[in-house]
Amino acid sequence: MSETFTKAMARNIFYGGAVFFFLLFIALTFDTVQTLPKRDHRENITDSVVRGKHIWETRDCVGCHTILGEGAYFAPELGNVYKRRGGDFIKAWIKSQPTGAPGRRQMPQFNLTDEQLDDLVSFLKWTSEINTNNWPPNIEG
Amino acid sequence: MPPGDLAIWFFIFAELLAFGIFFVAYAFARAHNVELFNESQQHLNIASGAINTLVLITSSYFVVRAVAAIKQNFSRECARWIAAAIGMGGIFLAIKLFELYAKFSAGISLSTNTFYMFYLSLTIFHFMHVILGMVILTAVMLKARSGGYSAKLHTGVETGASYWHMVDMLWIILFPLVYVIH
Amino acid sequence: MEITHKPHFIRPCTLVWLTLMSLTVTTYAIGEANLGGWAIMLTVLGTAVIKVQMVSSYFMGLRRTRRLWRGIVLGWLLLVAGLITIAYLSTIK
Amino acid sequence: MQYKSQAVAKPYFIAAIGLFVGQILFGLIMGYQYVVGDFLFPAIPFNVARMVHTNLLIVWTLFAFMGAGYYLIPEEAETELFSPKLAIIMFWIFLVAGALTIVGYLAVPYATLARMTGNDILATMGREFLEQPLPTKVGIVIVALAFLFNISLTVLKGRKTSISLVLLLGLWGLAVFFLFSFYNPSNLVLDKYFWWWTVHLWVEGVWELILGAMLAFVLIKITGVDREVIEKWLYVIIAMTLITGIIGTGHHYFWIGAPEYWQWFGSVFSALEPIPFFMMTVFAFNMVNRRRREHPNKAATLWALGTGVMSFLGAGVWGFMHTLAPVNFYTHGTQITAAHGHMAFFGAYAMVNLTMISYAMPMLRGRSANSRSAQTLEMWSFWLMTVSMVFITLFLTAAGILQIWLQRMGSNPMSFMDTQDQVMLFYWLREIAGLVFFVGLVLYIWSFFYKKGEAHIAA
Repeated sequence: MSETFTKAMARNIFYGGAVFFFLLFIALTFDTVQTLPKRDHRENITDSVVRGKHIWETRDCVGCHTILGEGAYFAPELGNVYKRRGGDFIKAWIKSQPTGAPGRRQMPQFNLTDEQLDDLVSFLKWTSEINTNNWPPNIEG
Repeated sequence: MPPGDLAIWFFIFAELLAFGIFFVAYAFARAHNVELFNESQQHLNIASGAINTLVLITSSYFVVRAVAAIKQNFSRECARWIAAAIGMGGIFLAIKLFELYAKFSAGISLSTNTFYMFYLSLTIFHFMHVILGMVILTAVMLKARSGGYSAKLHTGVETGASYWHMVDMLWIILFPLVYVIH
Repeated sequence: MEITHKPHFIRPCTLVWLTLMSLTVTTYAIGEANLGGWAIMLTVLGTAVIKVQMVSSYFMGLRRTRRLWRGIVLGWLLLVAGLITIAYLSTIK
Repeated sequence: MQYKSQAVAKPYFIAAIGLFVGQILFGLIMGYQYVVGDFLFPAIPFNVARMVHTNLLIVWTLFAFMGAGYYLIPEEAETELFSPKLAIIMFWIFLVAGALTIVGYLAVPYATLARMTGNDILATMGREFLEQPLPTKVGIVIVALAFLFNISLTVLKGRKTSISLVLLLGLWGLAVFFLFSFYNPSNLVLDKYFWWWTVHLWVEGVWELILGAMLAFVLIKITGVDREVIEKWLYVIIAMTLITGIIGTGHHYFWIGAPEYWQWFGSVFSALEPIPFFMMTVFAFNMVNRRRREHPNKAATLWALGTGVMSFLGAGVWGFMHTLAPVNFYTHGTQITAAHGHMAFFGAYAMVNLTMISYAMPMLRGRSANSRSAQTLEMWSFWLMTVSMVFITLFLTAAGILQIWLQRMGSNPMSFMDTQDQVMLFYWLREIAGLVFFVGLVLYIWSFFYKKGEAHIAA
């Protein structure tokens, strides 16, 4: 590199560039937060959905499953599971775990009450209605 | 060596690359949605885009005169030319703000459609570069005014000038691409 | 004593400035007339390419430097303009 | 070692390596659960093993970062550490808190742990990588602040070099962006949007400043190249990192409910993210080629060069592969992501930590380098770990491509579990590569205790 390219110049580019792009990021975030209500249908977030998310978190579901593609890749995507399987199947499935089939992946038994199961289903139903730009590519997730 | 500090050229090339990708992305996004782009383009204010082009080209010319002045060791004259260029930058920003204000009050946002996403992203991204360019020019002007440059030592002036010309160059492509060609 | 006569690049730059201004007016006229089609598209894009090349050669002063630097800017310009052209022409049946 | 107080780095490095072993052991458990699903069930379900695997990774990286800070800051600032005692106290607090957290994960069901630790007061748990109970999260903040306080004051009273400034900036950023882990809105979209402010702005933002500073420090020491040159490169690299990486966050916003324009911003800027990693590789090789001294620690040099290459491959190439929105539409949430995650994290962060430890540990033990035979052993461990990580990545990539093909393409897609059965072969191969990796890690540790052969190289 040339001698005219000084450390001070490189430092200025670093500070200038970081501030510039962070401001741009904040501006885009501001726009996103303004736009989100049209995409996430937050008017449908009932108390049941809120409780359902809490159950989702406290059972560490994301440690095996993905939701909207984020999480572990050990078990199926659940962002669209409501559309794939429907609420009754989901509840019956959770209640019947673990399958105990030898050598197969096992899901723990979480001993959820009927009310908790309903909450979890309403959370998954609300999640399946988020506008995700048509992801996943098909119903299998 | 190109005029100015080599570091600014790394920066300039990075900027050209980023804008270049955005321009090409615009063109291919349009190819997928020609009707929408052509229809939305009708609502842009071509006059304000054109005036802004004239403004930026003129300010670039002023910067050229500033470089010429410092090469003759005329610090004050150099500072005055840069001040004029910054003034033109201010006019650009004002016109752009009017244009953007009109769009925002019409309820247009990044999510209106793909065309407006590109229109707003490209013009605002460029707008921020104009501001950054003005900041750099202001620093150069202040130093020139206090006699910090001379005919022998004027890399700083050329550095600021190169960045400003790049901002101009990008607008020269942006204007026809987004406002005119359909 | 410093040499204080005017640098030789001012006159060509003034001419370039005037040329750029008139080319911009041309582009504006085409836009206001709402003209379209591939010939117009190529004309307007070609005008932009020439303008950018003028700014980089004369205003930035790259024509007085090594070929490498001019080459990078020109290469970028032709690549971007070329891809834009391909994208536009691909929509014309 | 030029300053007495640098010695506090030693327990940090030892703890880091210890936790690294734990991470790999749990990785092997998970890898085996991928092929024999009911392995260790219900004692250690997969989600618990994964939590331990990823959290140990974060914690050992933090230990190594702090150790690096305590080691290099006094040397850069040319003064003793502000408070070595505080550093030792914080070490024990962090170690105990970390160990208790892991025990908590393993001993009680996660829901019980959540109830016991006040998750009902402020719910922050159960989100990927941020599974830690509230007290642990608060503990991380306290330890991080005490650490920052300690090294910031050290820098303030001593020489202020660019390396220490960049390191401080990175570490302060680490602490600041961690605060977003306390924000957990009930709206999943907002939750995910700001969750990335911790996760992405860490690993593709401020952590890269730490990485750059650590690498620059080691390169100055082992090559003897002029500080001005190295620090200039450092600034250029981290400038490109933030210029591309901040807006590059957008590549996580394609499919989580955020507006469509993120597909454009995210694709364009993250497509440029490999540039700083490429520059880092060029930088490392360039500096080693221009070296002005022959440092006896050849192993540390190898690790430094390896960091450049592997971070470019893992973060740069494997990241670019699936970062464009039209490609990511199919690869999002598949084994492709896992492949990228493994090689990027190992190549960038695990390796820079090992570089630092490899350089600093002999110094901390009163010699400038280990004996030649010990170094040969260490270089074997380098190649075993690096090559097996390449294979892990390749097998996961193959599994990912097949998974996408069967599950997401075509008119008659397979279900998730049926697809998993089809890619089983690659999971077996990955587990074997993982075992080789573990052998490499054991050799690495052994190289510290290896006594046979000629004497260690004096300081």
